[in-house]
Amino acid sequence: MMPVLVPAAVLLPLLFPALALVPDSGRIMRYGLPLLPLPALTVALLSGPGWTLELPYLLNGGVWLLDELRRVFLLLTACLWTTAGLYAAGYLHGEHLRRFCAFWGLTLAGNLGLIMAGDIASFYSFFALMTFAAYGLVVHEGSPQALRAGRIYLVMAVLGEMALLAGLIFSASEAQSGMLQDLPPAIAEAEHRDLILGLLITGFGVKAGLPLLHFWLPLAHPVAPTPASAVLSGAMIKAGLLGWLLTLPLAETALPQWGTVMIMAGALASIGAALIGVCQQQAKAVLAYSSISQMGLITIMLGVALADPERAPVIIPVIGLYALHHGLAKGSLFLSAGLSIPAHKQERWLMWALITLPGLALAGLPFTSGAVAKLAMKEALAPEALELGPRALLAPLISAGAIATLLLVLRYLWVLHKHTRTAPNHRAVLMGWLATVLISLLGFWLMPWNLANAPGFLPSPYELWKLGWPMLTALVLAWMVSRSAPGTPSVPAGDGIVLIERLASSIGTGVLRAPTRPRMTRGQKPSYMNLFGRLREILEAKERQFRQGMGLTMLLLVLLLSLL
Amino acid sequence: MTPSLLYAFAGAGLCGIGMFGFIQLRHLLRKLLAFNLIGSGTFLVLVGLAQHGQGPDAVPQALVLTGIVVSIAATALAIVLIRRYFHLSGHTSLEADDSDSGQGGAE
Amino acid sequence: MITAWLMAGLLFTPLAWAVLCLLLDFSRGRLVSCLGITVQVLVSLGLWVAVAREGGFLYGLGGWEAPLGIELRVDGLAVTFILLTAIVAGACGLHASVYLAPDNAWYRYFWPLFWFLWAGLNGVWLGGDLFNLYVGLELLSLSAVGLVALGGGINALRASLRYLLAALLGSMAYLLGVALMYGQFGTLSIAGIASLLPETQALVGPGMAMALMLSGLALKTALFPLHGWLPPAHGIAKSPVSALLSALVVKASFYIAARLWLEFGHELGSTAVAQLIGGLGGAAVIWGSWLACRQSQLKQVVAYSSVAQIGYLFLLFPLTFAVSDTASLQAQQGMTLQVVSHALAKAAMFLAAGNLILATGSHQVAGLAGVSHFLPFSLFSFGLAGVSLMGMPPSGGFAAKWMLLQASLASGQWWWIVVLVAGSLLSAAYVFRIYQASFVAKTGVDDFYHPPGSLEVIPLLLALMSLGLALVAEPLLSVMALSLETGGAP
Amino acid sequence: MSLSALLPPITLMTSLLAAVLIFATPEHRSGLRTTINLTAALIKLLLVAIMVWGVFQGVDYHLTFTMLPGVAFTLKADALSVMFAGLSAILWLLTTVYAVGYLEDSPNRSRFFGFFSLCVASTMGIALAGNLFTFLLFYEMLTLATYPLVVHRGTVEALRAGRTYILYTLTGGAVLLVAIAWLHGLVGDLPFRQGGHFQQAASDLETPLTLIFVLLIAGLGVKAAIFPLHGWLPQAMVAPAPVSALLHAVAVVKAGAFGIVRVVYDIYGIESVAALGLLEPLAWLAAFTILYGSVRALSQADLKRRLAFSTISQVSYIILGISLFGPIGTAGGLVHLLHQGIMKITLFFCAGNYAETLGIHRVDELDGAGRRMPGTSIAFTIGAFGMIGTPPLAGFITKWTIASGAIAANMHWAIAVLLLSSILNAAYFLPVVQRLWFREAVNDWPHERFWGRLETSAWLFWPPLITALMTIMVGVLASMPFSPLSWAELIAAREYLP
Repeated sequence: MMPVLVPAAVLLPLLFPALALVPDSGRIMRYGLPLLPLPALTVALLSGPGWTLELPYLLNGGVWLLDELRRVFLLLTACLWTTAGLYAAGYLHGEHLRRFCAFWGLTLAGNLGLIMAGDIASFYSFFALMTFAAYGLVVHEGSPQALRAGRIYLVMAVLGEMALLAGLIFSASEAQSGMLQDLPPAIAEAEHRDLILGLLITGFGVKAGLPLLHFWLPLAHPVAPTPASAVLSGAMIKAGLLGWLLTLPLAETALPQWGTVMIMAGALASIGAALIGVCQQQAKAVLAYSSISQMGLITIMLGVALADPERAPVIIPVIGLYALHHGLAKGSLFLSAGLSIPAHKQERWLMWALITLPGLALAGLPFTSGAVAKLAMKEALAPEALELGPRALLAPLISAGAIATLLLVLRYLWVLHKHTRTAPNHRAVLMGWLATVLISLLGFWLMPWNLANAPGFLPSPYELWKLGWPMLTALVLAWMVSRSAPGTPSVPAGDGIVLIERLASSIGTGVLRAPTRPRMTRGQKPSYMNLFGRLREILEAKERQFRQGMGLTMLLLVLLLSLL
Repeated sequence: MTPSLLYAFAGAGLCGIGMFGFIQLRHLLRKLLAFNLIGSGTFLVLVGLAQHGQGPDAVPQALVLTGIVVSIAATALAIVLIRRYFHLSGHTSLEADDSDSGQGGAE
Repeated sequence: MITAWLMAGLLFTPLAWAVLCLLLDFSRGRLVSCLGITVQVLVSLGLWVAVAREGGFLYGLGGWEAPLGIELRVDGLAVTFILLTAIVAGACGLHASVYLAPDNAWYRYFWPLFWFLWAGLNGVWLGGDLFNLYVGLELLSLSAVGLVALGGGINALRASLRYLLAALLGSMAYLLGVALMYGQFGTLSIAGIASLLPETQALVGPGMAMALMLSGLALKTALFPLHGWLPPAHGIAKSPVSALLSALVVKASFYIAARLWLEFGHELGSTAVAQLIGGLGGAAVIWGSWLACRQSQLKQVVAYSSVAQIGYLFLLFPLTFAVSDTASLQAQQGMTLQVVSHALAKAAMFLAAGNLILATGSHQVAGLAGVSHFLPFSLFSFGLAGVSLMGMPPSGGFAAKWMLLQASLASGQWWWIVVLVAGSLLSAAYVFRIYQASFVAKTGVDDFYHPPGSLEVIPLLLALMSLGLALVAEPLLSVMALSLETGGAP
Repeated sequence: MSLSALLPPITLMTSLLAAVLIFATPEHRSGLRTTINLTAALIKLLLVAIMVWGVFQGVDYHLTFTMLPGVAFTLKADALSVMFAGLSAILWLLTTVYAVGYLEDSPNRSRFFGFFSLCVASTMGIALAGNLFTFLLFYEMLTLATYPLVVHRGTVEALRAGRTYILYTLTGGAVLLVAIAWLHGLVGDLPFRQGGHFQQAASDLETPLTLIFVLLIAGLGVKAAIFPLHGWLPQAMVAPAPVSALLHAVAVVKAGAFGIVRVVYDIYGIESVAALGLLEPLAWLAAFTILYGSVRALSQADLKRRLAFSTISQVSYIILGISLFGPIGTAGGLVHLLHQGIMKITLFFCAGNYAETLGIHRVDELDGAGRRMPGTSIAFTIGAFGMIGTPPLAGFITKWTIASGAIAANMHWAIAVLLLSSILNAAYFLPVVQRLWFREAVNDWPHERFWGRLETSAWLFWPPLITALMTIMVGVLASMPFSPLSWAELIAAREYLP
């Protein structure tokens, strides 16, 4: 079954866009959306990890496979895309429907494919497919903001792709192999190790929202249609993370400098993003910053794994778990951003509760996926197990991150609350959202996030406190802020890029206004032209002389010849 | 200085005079006459230089005879052309040369 | 034995037909001449095949031997040129028979002059002694002048008079040289003189003679700067006549000059002379091409192109003087190829140009606008011929240029490469100028006169021959080479 | 003379004969003309396919005869030639189909298709040439056959472009002629031979060989549009779209690049070029051209001009690839010969479709054209992404291979060039794609025409889609036997055999 199902998992969404060529296929496509990831979901659920599928003709020789880590990611991706697809089926309206569906299919194919790819070429192919196709989702609305966001997304994506390509080429050459699994050991030994690492971290970092590479995130997420934002933030960000996990030499050699850099970057992301995020006016922008912040936490873990190869095998599954948790929760939150609040009071309360729960899960509410993830993280990063410089800083960082998380969630709820409309929801929208929330809250526990000594569903009391105090702090902080400063300062979404844009435009106008070269006016020929004309006249006069003075010339020639 | 060499030098002199005339004169008939002068000079050179002391050589005689025939033919052709040219244009010389920029011949 | 018959046919036919045609008017002469052309072509072909199979021979005319009789040198090169003449002249004759209007009274003289010209050409190719060459040359020149003047107006007469004067001056210079040669050596046979030269001490007389002969021939060949007579004459003559003149007549005098140089050059020439003549040739290439670019009349372009192409021929002089045998051989092969290919190409070009002029009713290059749409055939022939002139492969012009390049390289005289390259680029410039004019889109309908098919086919065939020459160059050269090897025998 | 010796000339004759027949076809018999065209194209494709198979099996297709003293005319099919021949056979077929549709109802079609066939015949000749002399023969023939196509429209700009074209190419041809003649004079007739001829070049030949190499590259570089010899290419854009497509994808530009490949590998031999110290300068030159073309393309408002500058940049990838010492770089350069052709022809087909169907010539008029012409726009998008080097399309395979070659050759700067150029490619292609799909059409199209059910004429509709599909397939199935990459690796392996 596998040789059929696995290609089908990628090919079905990949060929879905072909439907768009058929006129009046919009309706079919719309309801096809949630069906697209089903083969992949089946693969993720039913097939045990460990299979490989060889496709020797593909690119430089393709190998697709599934291992534990990939399975988690595949599951997350397939689930989220399914529910988001359901949501989208109800959310979309007629304009450019087919176009949206086409890009949806392409992006999905890329996202699924890159997870299962075992060779570099397929991995990079699917990665690029996802990157570029996602542009279609980002700018779907066609508003000026969307186009601007799309432009920035595209520029950064292209730069990221290039860095990635360079890194992959270098490391592939070092490894003398086209397989992803051969890369980490090769990089660890490579002559240009630091260059390769820099390129790979940057390349995937664009997708994963590393600080200074994150600019596109808060711009693109709010403008994209809500289901697209959900998959962007829930699933596609994780592709960058997966890339790191697959290529960086995590368990090979100790890279304390790189580890420190990553930890710093993660810290900056988790706290800085929160600070900027609470100053956002748009619900989805807040969520986008929240994603950056969460990815920052993951980056810290990654940094630790980079620095400490002994600990890496423990940390990597935790990262997988955290990604799964965050993807589902963030997906639910994003989807909730597009909901209308029903007028009925009980329904309204229920809805708000369901909106809030995944948010609280993010912050580590006990009995949710968040609690498991946070605890697992804390355990993995326990300072006593680590051997690296800034280990003492880790615990406070994580706590600060947790506070930041909840603050962002609260800010999101606040902004959402101010902007909600009262209207009935489309049934598919409601179902899609509900399904996500349910998977996030309940389905999570059934998922195969195999973790050695995983924290249980029921945290122990001291763990409760560990989880609880940052949340309480955050609540207090939020309350104080809302009392003392009713108007929050506003930071434009995309922070740094706005400055860059201004700078660029001022330079641009400067260049454009630079005095243009004076042009030669017509008729006024430069002097060398006159010279040429004069020469021509002389030559033509000479030609006439040749005609007249044949005899004399002849005589001269005779003389010359006889003299010589 | 044998007599034959004298002939040859005289021939060379005639050639020189003819050449001068051919270059210097404008009137077509005069040019033609100058040409005939060169021709005569050449024949003199031919006959004069060829006497190698072993008695008369028949070859130059034959050559000169042929040469005279050729030059008569050429002169005749030239006269026909000059006459017709004069009839058509009224000029006796080739001064008014505008053939490269003027009308092409009637095809 | 059959060769004797062939020779008789070859020499007798043109003269007989010339006399016969004198008695007839143009239309009847046309019929008779078509027959004559057929005979002549067949005879030439037969002779070529015979020589190609059995090698060259000497032929005493009427059984008389040298020195009083006329002895003809029938070698590979000569028969090749005879065949070339037969093809080109035959084509021009056939073209003229359709092209010229029978109602012009002057045209009755066309056929006699045509045949005399042909006879003269054959005489020059076969002539083995200096004086016979002179006679052939004169016959050629005078009939050529007559053809230029035929039925033309003032301009044609002026051009032909200028041509005549130049030709006469050239002939006289040549004859004077012959006289000096005879005075020194007592023989007129080229081979005889060549065998006597190495023993001769006093080289002043022969040197002077050589200078005179070369100058005279250069004038007749229209070597720069003695080319002034050529463009008006070739430009104004009827197209078939221009074709004959450019393709064959100028080659005759060059052929003599080349033979003189190859036989006597080692003793009488010097590096300075060789380089001077080569330099003039090079200047002709540049000058002629440049002026061709500047002409506004179609046929003047072609005529100036002849000046340029003739310049290539004179590169033979420096490239065969004091160089290795390989280089010399390559130069000679290049030269012969250039003669053949230029003859074919230029004939095709003039004939095609005539068709174009007939079609557009205009002599101007600019008048060609829109021709490429309605009259592609003649234009195509013109273009193919142009390809050969530019020296683009696989034309004969290319083969010639290749050999000359090789010769220049082998002899270390790299500066001729510059001339060759610049010349071909300039020739491309004028050829493409004409294409370009014809490609100008012209709104409107087909108001062109469409010449009869026979007029269009003839230049096309010639152009194709010129184009494909390089493909058969090797066998052709091997036949031609028969001459250069056996030339020393008296 | 066996059949294997006759196959190359027969292949050549197919299009030559077609040219003659088409010239002779009356203007109004368009059905007959199309039949001749397509039949010839199909026959040729078949013959080339046979040769590809034969070469794979090791059959020696070789025909030679002496043309001039010491100079042979040689036709030969080796792995490299059938690669190029295959490209031109396939793309000729498609371009013919396209041109039939494109030139519907326009004047001078006999002339056009005649020269078109002649052009392809020359390309075939270039592919199958067995020595430099034969190569030169067809190289020049190509110049001549292309000129009428460039000036086909007969407008002032077309004529000017034709003049520039001829000026550049003839000068290049002359330089090439001198170089080849010199080489001939120096060492005699050199057939193309894998591994080259000068591995143990005598030291006294070093200077002339270096000079000749420079001349050869200069002569070939004109057609390959290497900076600063590229000036004709953007101007030649005035030609009808099928001509531009053919010019850029197969015929002219590729002929130059192919020639450089031949010179570097089969005349000099890569080792001796490296030993002469010429490989690195060549790579620098190519690198500069790559960047230069891309930068210039950025500011072009005319779609076809933008594509033209992109060609300048892309063709130098080939040069860059072959000047990276080592089989990987070689394979990269060679495979780009094919890939670039397929991708670029797609783009030009599409540009032609926009012009013909909607009257669009400028990039800023393309807003929203994706909705009106989805098929064409999909093809364009695929082509553009291929050019950028997005996996898994054709361009990615090239870039990956060339970059790996650069690492193998220890020329890391080449990777920077590749990446920078990819970024630039993205910068000038992505806005176009963005306009196609994500902008609303502002007003009516400049000059719209309708064809029933399809978005444009069927003749115009399918060729770009097919080439776009090929762009995908050659990338996705790069490791399949007989794929361009496998074939290029086969050639590269043979070139580096001791």
